Amino acid sequence: MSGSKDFHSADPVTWCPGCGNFGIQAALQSALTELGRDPRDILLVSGIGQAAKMPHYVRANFFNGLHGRALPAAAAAKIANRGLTVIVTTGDGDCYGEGGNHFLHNIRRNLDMTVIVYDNQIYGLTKGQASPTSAPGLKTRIQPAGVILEPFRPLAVALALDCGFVARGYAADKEHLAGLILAGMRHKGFALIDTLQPCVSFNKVNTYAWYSKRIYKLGPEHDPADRAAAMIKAEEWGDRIPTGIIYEKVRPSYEDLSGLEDIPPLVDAPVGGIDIAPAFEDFR
Amino acid sequence: MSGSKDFHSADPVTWCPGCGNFGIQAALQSALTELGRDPRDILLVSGIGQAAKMPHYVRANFFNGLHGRALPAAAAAKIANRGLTVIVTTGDGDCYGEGGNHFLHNIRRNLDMTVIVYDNQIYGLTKGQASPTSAPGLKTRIQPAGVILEPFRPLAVALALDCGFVARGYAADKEHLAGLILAGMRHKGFALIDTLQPCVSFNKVNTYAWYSKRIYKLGPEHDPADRAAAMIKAEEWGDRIPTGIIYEKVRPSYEDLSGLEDIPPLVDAPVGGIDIAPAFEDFR
Amino acid sequence: MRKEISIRITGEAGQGIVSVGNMLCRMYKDTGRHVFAIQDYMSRIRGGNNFFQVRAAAEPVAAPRACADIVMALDREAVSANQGALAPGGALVLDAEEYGIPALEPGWRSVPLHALARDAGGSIYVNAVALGVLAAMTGEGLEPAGAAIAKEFAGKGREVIGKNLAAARAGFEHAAKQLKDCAYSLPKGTGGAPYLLSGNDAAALGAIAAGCKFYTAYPMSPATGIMNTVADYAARYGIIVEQAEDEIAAVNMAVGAGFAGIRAMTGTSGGGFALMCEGVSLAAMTETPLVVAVVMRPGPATGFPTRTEQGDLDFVLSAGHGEFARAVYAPGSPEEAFRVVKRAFNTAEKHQLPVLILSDQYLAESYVNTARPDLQAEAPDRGLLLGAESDPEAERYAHAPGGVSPRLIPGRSRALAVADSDEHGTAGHITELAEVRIRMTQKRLHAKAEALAGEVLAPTVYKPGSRVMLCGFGSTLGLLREAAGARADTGFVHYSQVWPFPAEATRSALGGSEKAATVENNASGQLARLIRRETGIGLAGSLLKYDGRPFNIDEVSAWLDKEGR
Amino acid sequence: MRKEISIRITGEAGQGIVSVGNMLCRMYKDTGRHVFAIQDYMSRIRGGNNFFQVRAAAEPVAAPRACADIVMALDREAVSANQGALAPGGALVLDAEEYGIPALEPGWRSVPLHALARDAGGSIYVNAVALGVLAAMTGEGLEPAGAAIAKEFAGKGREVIGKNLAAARAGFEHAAKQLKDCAYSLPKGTGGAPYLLSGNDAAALGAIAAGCKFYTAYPMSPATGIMNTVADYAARYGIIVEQAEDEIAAVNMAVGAGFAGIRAMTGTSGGGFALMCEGVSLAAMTETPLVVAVVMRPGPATGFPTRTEQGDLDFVLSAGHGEFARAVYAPGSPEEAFRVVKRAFNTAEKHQLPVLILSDQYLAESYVNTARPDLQAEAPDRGLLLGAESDPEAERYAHAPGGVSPRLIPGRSRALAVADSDEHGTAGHITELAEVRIRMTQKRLHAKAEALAGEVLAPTVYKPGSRVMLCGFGSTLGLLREAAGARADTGFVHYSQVWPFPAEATRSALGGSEKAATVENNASGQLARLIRRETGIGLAGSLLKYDGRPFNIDEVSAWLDKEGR
Ligand SMILES: Cc1ncc(C[n+]2csc(CCOP(=O)(O)OP(=O)(O)O)c2C)c(N)n1
Ligand SMILES: Cc1ncc(C[n+]2csc(CCOP(=O)(O)OP(=O)(O)O)c2C)c(N)n1
Ligand code: SF4
Ligand code: SF4
Ligand SMILES: [Mg+2]
Ligand SMILES: [Mg+2]
Repeated sequence: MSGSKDFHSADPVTWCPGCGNFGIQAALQSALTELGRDPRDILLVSGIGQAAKMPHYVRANFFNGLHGRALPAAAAAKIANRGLTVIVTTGDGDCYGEGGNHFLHNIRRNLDMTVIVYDNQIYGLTKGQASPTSAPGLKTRIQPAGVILEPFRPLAVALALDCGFVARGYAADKEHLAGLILAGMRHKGFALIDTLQPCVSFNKVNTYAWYSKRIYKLGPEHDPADRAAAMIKAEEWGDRIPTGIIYEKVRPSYEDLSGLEDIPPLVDAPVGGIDIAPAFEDFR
Repeated sequence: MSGSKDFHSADPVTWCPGCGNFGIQAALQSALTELGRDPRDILLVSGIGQAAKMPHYVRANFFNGLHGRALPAAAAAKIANRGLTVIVTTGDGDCYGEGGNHFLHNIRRNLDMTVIVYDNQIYGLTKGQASPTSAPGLKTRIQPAGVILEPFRPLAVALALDCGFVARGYAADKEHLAGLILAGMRHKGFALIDTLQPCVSFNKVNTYAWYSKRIYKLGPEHDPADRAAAMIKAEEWGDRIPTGIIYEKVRPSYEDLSGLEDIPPLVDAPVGGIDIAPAFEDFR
Repeated sequence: MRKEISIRITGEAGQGIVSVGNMLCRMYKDTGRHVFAIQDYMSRIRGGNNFFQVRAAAEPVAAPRACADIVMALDREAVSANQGALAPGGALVLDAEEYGIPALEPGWRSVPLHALARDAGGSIYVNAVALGVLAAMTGEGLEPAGAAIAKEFAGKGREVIGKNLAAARAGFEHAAKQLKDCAYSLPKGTGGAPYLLSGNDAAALGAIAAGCKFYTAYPMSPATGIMNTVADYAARYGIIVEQAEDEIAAVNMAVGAGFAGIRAMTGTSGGGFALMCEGVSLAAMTETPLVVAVVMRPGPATGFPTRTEQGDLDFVLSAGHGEFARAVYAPGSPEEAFRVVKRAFNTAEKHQLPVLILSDQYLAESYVNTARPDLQAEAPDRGLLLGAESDPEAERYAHAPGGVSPRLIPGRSRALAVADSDEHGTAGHITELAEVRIRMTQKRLHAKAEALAGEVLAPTVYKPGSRVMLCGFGSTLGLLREAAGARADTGFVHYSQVWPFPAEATRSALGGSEKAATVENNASGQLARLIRRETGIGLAGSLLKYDGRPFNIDEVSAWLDKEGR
Repeated sequence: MRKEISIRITGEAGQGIVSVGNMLCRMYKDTGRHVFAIQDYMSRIRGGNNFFQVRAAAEPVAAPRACADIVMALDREAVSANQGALAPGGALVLDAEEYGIPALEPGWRSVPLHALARDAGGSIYVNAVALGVLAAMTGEGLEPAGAAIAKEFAGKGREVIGKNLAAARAGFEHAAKQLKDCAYSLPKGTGGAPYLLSGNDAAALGAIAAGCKFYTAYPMSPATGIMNTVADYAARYGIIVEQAEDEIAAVNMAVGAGFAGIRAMTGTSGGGFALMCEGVSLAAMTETPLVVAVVMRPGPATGFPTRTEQGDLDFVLSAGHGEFARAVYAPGSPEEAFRVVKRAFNTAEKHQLPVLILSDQYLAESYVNTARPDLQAEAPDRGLLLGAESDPEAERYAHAPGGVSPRLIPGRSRALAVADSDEHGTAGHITELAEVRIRMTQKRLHAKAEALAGEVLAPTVYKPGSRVMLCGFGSTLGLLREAAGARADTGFVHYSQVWPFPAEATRSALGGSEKAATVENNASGQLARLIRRETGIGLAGSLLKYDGRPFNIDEVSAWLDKEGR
């Protein structure tokens, strides 16, 4: 089994029937199949939340860490072994709420990893509190009069930080999403794919029906190299919601700049036999 | 003394001679004088760093909290007593590094407070490590080959989050800076003033001389209501660096939306005599 | 007639298990019985297997039984997952046709729960059908069940109530005919404790009653319930409930609000509290009142998000860097939770320091019928505060008895209010001086600890010096009470405040006993170690449980039978 | 001739105090003497008053003296701030004209330090002038001073070295003439310990030697020094040093790197560690090796950023929610720090758990001349790892002796490498089962703790069972050694590993002693409490110091004179 290129996991899925996550799971599996690497060369990293359970359901190496802390763990794993294809599967709360600071600084760090944010605009696993991306007015038990904070704008913030790959996917369009994930994996650097994901249990606003009226795919008229156009598309929300690659630009990656690429993967460096004596001499 | 409108503090200043912070101190004091409120109605909040020592040097109420955590403390103090004029004096490390998540979410929260970020592009108090805004290539003891992360772009991120007041000041131009601070205090909502501040001890790149060649003031041709123009100005950096109000827009504040404004300040609500009996009845 | 009955309703997440559980509690409570109920659920929103187990009795009860006299299985998986929890002589009710279970084992009874629900309007009414069946099986009339339905769905409108009533009636009528031989009826009780409270509800009510005006937290099971209940009442009581971006924000907001002069609180579980440690230390250094509820769940890390443990006692006692005084409460029941939360605010303000309240999922999410507590108890005491008429030069950190300098409120005191996280002098400015450091440490640590020690809540001691003495803290109060109550030679000590530790009271309670042991929902016997450290008394042992589930009274009795001799 | 000399160089931040202090250390060390030096500085970059105090002796020394035989004051404030630290018969050197101090007190000597510096090229050379003066006053030649200058400024080019040499010569010549009567010379020693190491340097070298390939931290005094030194060698040894955006990122990065198969480390002080608690718990749950240096400074909160304390022992012992095994080391010298850090990596990998190293500003930033440690000691042992040829179905969390299942490395093991922060089964997938929980808790907590206990570093015990026994941990080793060495009736126990606690070794070391007391740089006697909890032994007392400064040998002797009878 291990060693086969099958990304099917035997672990029973615990999502609600109809959850948008099933679509993302399928898209991720098909993108991985398309990529063609062995599951042993793939590392899925997540925090905690419904989205963050994904690594259990797609067969590969995985690190299911703390709520909000997927990105630092993923970044370090990539530094340790630059040969791994690192994919982060995280939620809007995980990545933009608890993990917001790591979101900012890992865009700056620009390690080669693909970050899929399952953006259901809600805290699913904890039973329906507002998330950073919840629409103003959304009523929850904690916000009985409706959310009053402006929504977080992940795509615009990523663009503001000149993230090299900024995309939006939709969980119900698996094929398109699979294409985005594949493109993200092929992009050398931090690739953000904010993926709109209906939560059938708690988000009664942003439903499949709501999305299907609004979602459209960016066509060839959109030039992902055009940052100003990208900013407009990143902010388009309401009656029309674009999906696709909003912005792409090749920036030197951390691996390039840190010199990691000039040496064998750190994981292959010997641990024993290090000659520390010369360093001691500097302390004479 | 207390009760006078003098913002001069007797606490001895511990900054290096020539530090840009002296200019910010003077600007803040003059803006406060201009504002005309009693020091007892002013609350200065900071984290830890050189910038964050400011509350000791300007006479008012102050809360000098933890590194990176000025914003949450300030937000809650404002919620507790909306009558206070709340000013946060924080560093680029304090606010964009350790405190990055609070930066994002307090822009969203949009409480009426003025946030002055003393942006010296360095960690001053801890002796010169890179800060989030440090220029790529800057060499430090920890980054001997130079910084390799893309700089954080506070103004662009704030704009991406539709922050209602986004400005850039320069420590050496006290008068102009005082004007920005005053405008920030008068803006009802979260006002960000990223203030370029030479650190004479550790930042040998962004010096007074470096700035004086580049800094210019935005004139009347710049319309702070024009978001697209603002985005361009927010990203202008290099040969020419604009200062002034880059963007301003009145957004409903947290105080409005939460209903805080409809009730007396929470701090005046009686603590005793609360009739909890009716609530118990709901648990029958 | 039996003296008590335990009923377990079980099914998958989404089948309305909690709702029917609550109705069942009300049905018994409102007919004069005492009830105690626990929730056992998985960290998922649909599917899996959850249960709600109600114990009803003529006498007060405050701990679960190991097994249920009736197991009501709402789906197929519930049968296999819960058949082991059926008490001897009990009945397991299932829907054999629906679940495709042809052969019934002894004690199993099939009822067409789902067909009846569909007839009443749909599968979602299966829980109401179950309620009706249970009402019949336990010899209650349909009326109390109907009343419970009306109450449960009060906000949902007539139609919902009507359909649920119809479903319950269908279940009742079916069972009244087909399960006549099931006789699980309970004597009517005198009851008289009308409120059905969980620990989380009670903590929230305590906070509201204490005049808390700002509750801020980041969602985390099993602490979110406190925030939910405060939010329910926020508008009515003029409270701001603010969902923080993370736990660090929550604790720093709570401190900021405390500094600005209002009563503020945050709550979380172990993982979130781990992120708050620095903020706890901040409250100590700035001498700002802070109240934090730590509602424990099994760790490490994410652990079992929806289950219970008492594994964070050690952690909470020393959480936060540096040395400072703190108070740590550990209420033993919803009633104590209400009172202790009120007290926590007083302690935090009078002594100007962090106060931590240890709860756990078991206490937080179990329900017990509770008499109306004395609402006057723990009347608000804000400690020393300087107002608008005070000395304009008053120094915030002036040395004073008990380590407590009068607080200054920004915008409300005549003097300027200051706070500093660095070491500081009496005026709140940064210092580097050794002498100042020494005195300030003595203020924050020694003087305050001494003052706090004078106000420690005495442990509940039952039959001190008994041959066998059980020791526990927090959620196990009811369990200890029942276990010791049933044995002539057994007493207990229960701590609803674990810090400062009541060493003297412990010594005198345990003095003369032959076997003293702790009963702890953890794997390392943290309370036993604490007792040893603070009193020098080495206990004879510990009954530990660390499978994520609460103790039940039967396993404690069994252990006492074996070990308590 | 005196057996030893203590010299304090003091001035404001920015005057090059550390630089001259280092040169002074080298001057004595390279002439065969033993040296020990402490740094005392404020949390500011310019101004204020700092000092560097060197103790040089013919015999090994590893603790500071209370007073200095020579106080060299580089500015006016330094005089008033340090005059109290002048030993009887000592000399305080100042620049009377420059500082405007007309009247000299007895023992004060004026030298035109600043005029000489200006002559040599500018006021910045005042420290070099001071070095020359000191070389003359202590009867050293100018040559050793010159050699120290050449070494100190090796990277700065000829001109800098030349100007410093000129300044030193001017000071030397002036003093040789004007301070002839000052006779503070030391006998030549045999020395032989050529390396001048601080605790931070040693810890960094230990990490490099251990094969650490990733050091990540957020800057925080006094831990930053470790990162600085690792960064100095990063390119040479193929190490990535990554400045994290915050401490939470740092600890989660360290865990992520450990999971991915490399040796990784982070370091911080109490406040940063407070933010890492959840990450420590994560390492425990995922059974990922983690090494964290906790370099203590006085808290709570920001406290005294640049000063010292041993206040976080309790905190570190129980930091992180949930229950799990951990190892906590507390090296007593740079030499021990080097070795213990290497050992920490082995412990972390062999047992797959978090390992914490307690240091403090005193150890981290004091210098001692050190012999070359045995570089072969603590040879890397990575524990059980499954490689490319292993069982493709190997389960990451399979139950195994000592709680240690062989590790899997993503991309390098044949089986898939997994890690889960939830409770999980042997295959690493989320579970809700009670039985699984029990066994996994026993694995992470009981089995590992037992295995760790078998490998605890024995405490250093000197004269066990002496009438007076001193107990300490971490940075106080040298102090205990010297204090006990000077008294026939006094021994000591020093813990360089505080967890698992070596209870047996403690009992046998303290057995027979009349007075056992701890010596702790904190305000609450945390070690004494730990000893009581773990051994039942109630100590006679504690010598506590909590003013942010390290102990000096004289105050310990004085206390022993008084209390040790
Ligand atoms: C430190 C910490 N705080 C809080 C939690 C509780 N928690 C678990 S998942 C979650 C939010 C999940 O939201 P999101 O990331 O949007 O995931 P979703 O379930 O919606 O897919 C929270 C708050 C936790 N596990 N750890
Ligand atoms: C939790 C925590 N981490 C780290 C530190 C150490 N620290 C103090 S100030 C500072 C950075 C200061 O940088 P900045 O905010 O830019 O302020 P500046 O000194 O440059 O004005 C750091 C890392 C701390 N006090 N607390
Ligand atoms: S709660 Fe929402 S996000 Fe979670 S599994 Fe159910 S539908 Fe999906
Ligand atoms: S180190 Fe830099 S920022 Fe700090 S006081 Fe000195 S000049 Fe100012
Ligand atoms: Mg979500
Ligand atoms: Mg800075």
